[in-house]
Amino acid sequence: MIIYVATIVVIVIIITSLIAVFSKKLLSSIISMGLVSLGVSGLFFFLQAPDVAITEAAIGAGLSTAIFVIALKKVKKGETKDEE
Amino acid sequence: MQVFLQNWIYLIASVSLIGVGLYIVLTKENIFRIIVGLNIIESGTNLFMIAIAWHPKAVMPIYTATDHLAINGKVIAADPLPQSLVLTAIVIGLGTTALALAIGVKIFEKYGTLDVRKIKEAEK
Amino acid sequence: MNIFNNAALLIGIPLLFAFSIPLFGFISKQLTKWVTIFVVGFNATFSLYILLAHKFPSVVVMGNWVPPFGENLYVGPVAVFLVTVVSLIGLLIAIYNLWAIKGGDVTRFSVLFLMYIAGASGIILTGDIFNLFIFMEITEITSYALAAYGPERRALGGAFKFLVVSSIGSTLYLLGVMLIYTQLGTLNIAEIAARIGQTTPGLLTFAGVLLVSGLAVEAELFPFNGWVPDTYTGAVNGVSAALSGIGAIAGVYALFRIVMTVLGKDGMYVLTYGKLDLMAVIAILATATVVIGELSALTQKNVKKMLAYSSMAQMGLVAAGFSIGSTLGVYGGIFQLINHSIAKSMLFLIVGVLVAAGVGERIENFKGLWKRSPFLSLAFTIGAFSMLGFPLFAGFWSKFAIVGASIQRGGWYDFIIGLVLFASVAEAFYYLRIVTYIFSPTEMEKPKIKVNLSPAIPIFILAVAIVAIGVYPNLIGNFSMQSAGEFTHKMKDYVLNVIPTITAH
Amino acid sequence: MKNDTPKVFKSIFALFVVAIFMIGLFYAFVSMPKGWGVNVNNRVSRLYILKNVRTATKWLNSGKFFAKGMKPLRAEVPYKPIKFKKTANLEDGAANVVTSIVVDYRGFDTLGEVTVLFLAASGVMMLLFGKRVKPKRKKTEPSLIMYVGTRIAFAVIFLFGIYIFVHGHLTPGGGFPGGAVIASGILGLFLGRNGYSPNHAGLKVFESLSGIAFVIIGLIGLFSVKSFLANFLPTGIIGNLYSAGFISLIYIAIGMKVGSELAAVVDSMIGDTKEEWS
Repeated sequence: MIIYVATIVVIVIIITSLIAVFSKKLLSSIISMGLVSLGVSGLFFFLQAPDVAITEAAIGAGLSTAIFVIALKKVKKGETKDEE
Repeated sequence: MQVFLQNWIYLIASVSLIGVGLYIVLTKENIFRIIVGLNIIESGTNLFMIAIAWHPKAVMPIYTATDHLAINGKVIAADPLPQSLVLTAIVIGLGTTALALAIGVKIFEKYGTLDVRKIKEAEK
Repeated sequence: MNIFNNAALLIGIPLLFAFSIPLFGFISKQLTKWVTIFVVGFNATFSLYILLAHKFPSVVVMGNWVPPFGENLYVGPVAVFLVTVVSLIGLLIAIYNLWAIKGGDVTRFSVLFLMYIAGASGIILTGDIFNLFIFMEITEITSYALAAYGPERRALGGAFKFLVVSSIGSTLYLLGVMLIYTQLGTLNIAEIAARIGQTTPGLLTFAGVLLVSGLAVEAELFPFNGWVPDTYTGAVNGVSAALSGIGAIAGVYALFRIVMTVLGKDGMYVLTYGKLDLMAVIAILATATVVIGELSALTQKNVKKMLAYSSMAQMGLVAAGFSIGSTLGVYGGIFQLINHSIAKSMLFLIVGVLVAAGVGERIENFKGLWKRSPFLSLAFTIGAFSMLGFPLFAGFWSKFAIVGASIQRGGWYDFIIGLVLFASVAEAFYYLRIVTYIFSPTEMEKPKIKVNLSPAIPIFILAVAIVAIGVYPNLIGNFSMQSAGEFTHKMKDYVLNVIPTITAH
Repeated sequence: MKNDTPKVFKSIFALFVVAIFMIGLFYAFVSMPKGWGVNVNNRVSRLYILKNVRTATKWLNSGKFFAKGMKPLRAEVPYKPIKFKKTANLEDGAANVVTSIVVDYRGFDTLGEVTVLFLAASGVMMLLFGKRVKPKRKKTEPSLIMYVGTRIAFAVIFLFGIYIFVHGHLTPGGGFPGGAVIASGILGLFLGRNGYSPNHAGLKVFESLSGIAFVIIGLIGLFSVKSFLANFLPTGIIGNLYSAGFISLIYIAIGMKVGSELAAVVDSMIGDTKEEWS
């Protein structure tokens, strides 16, 4: 039953998004954002939207996260002490 | 159970993602974290738009897979219009993210911090 | 349905040149600014031609799919009039930028500035509710980038704030659009406007709240306008002028196109469908905007920040005028909107010239300006008088019209008279303070300010326009009256012009 | 927000806002069609799936399309069976209905979308504009395997990206994911060698020309079919590579544009610049 698989994916996505809220390190927050995008793109596939799934995987999960990490490398110093 | 899940699970997922993203934007002080929040909001919105286009018997709206997107004059495919709108929304989201990151990098170059409170103090 | 497909050039030509400006940039950076002037000039001429040759109301069909099946532009009285105003103000600011913008990536600045104007025109012209979202994104993305331009670091903070607020706003707008789509199954504004009564009231109420909160960001209404002071103050002055002169028009237009045409009922006074009358909500938000904006402007010592708060308050007045819901009220609102754009963009340009001449932005710096530059002092005074609604200046007539409309409506809408009076008194206080500073004598002799031709032309034209409208208000008033009807009589003036057969069964 | 607002209050306030928002959305969801209630036949998409907008237009012009009370008769637009690789000369030849909406029925949106991405890329380049400087940090040099591997991978990825957008009207995908795939190939090149820099002028020219091509395709429609962004080519047999009229042309332009644009964004993000104001 595909709906039960989708339910599991939804639970994983929500947990991952909560990691993005509570994680201390900025990098893990960004990675979990990418994972949320990836999970959502999986859900798009279950929802019979393959075009959107491909686009979300390539742009939302892939390139967006990559640009994020590149930008994070430029501001390496800003990462550590800002969150207390 | 199955009917309940089919009706609600995607809507619950999308609304929770939007809520989590909104919470991040409202509470966090780090500029990059705010951008993460915006991205999560966007994923939630996209999921919502696709979810309202789907019904449990839907097939992909592509003629390559099957000739029968309509049976007896009734369309059974998933609604392709919201899907095409989501394509647009994803690309717009990438543009906003890139621009926001560029502004964030620039802020770090000029203020030496990514903390919104410290930036406000530096302005006074 | 009149079809006038060539009006698609109003969007097509700016896009074509925006894509090719990087190529012009290889030749010379100065050339790219001239390309912007040329293209915006083309838009201004073409829309003026449509206005004067009376080619409207007509529909532009995109991709040969007639509405409500495809996308369309609607060239109605409002659209033509506002596009003309937007392109003319844009043209003047582009002429100013010729002198003001130097350093940094001028080529990309030209691209963004051109598309800011084209995006605002697109918001005004479009007849599709999702297409409106796209053009909103175009104007918003360009305005973040433009607001972040400049050597000063405070620009970045304002731009980022604007980005966060309006990204959330556009997400809310998108959710509202999709909620309406689930009910009616279409995205065409005309069809939605005709069939909005067929939706579930509860869902429609929430969708309306989402749409209003999304659009209120650009229209600068109260809980969503926290970005205004920072962004306006931080941006370079040409961009601040564009934000207040062009972005404000597009934002207010989008808000009331959705609230009055899409969600509104046809009638003597426009009310909205659903369990909540959004026009009354907007009246309350507008009141809060005016009060907060004026009170904050009173305390400012920085002229630019003061102009930003005043801009917020003026947008509140415009929204109050619209929210009366009668033709006369919308007329007052549109008239006030045009006057505000002209005067406020001129004031920002003057501040730009003064800052470049080393005068500074603080209010004390304006002391004895009369001796240093009579031209700028006079122009600033004209703008200030128009803002506070002094008789025989443009702003007077529009405030007068709003008061007249609220008297005509009666009921609890009478408080708008008090609101306009309060705004005028507060504005008189802080604008006249600057004017007295300008004309007060100083002991120290300071050098004269030399104004280049390129900034002088737009300031001069805008000042003349204010005086001309003040002396002969029908110059703008006739067009405003013509456009006001389109907002209040949505079936006759909007829906049936786009889909003529919708009521023929 | 004041600096000294305690964090707890801020969180509570945020939770409050989020809760109101979520309750409102759920309230709206209760009266919304979902799951089995979603009926595509009442939506405008039905016409796009059946590729039968022309009939609906005829009905509209004769006043038959809207019934009493302004209810549209979308569900009654007749269904003509479409056979993959057999049916010819449909009003829109793309086998992928999403593509036909994105490029043909709602092509103006896509033009706007391309513009948004172009403007965002322009904004990034304008903000990070300046003189290129050597990075202060010492970077670790990637190994030879990485260097050679990314170059070989680039060729494959590039080809895959081109496949995605050339087949956009037949299979899932299209200009935007294709361009993104190409850009990620270029990103691999950046990772493979320190100080790799693409040809900036080339990227700019490429980007501009593909954008101009899109608008010019639209203008050809305006002058030949009298409507901006109208299809002016024959649509062929559904499912063939050479079908669907101008859709593949537009998708090629979009793919090129998105690829070069995103590569330029990545390039200006990676490089360290020092701005100068004259």
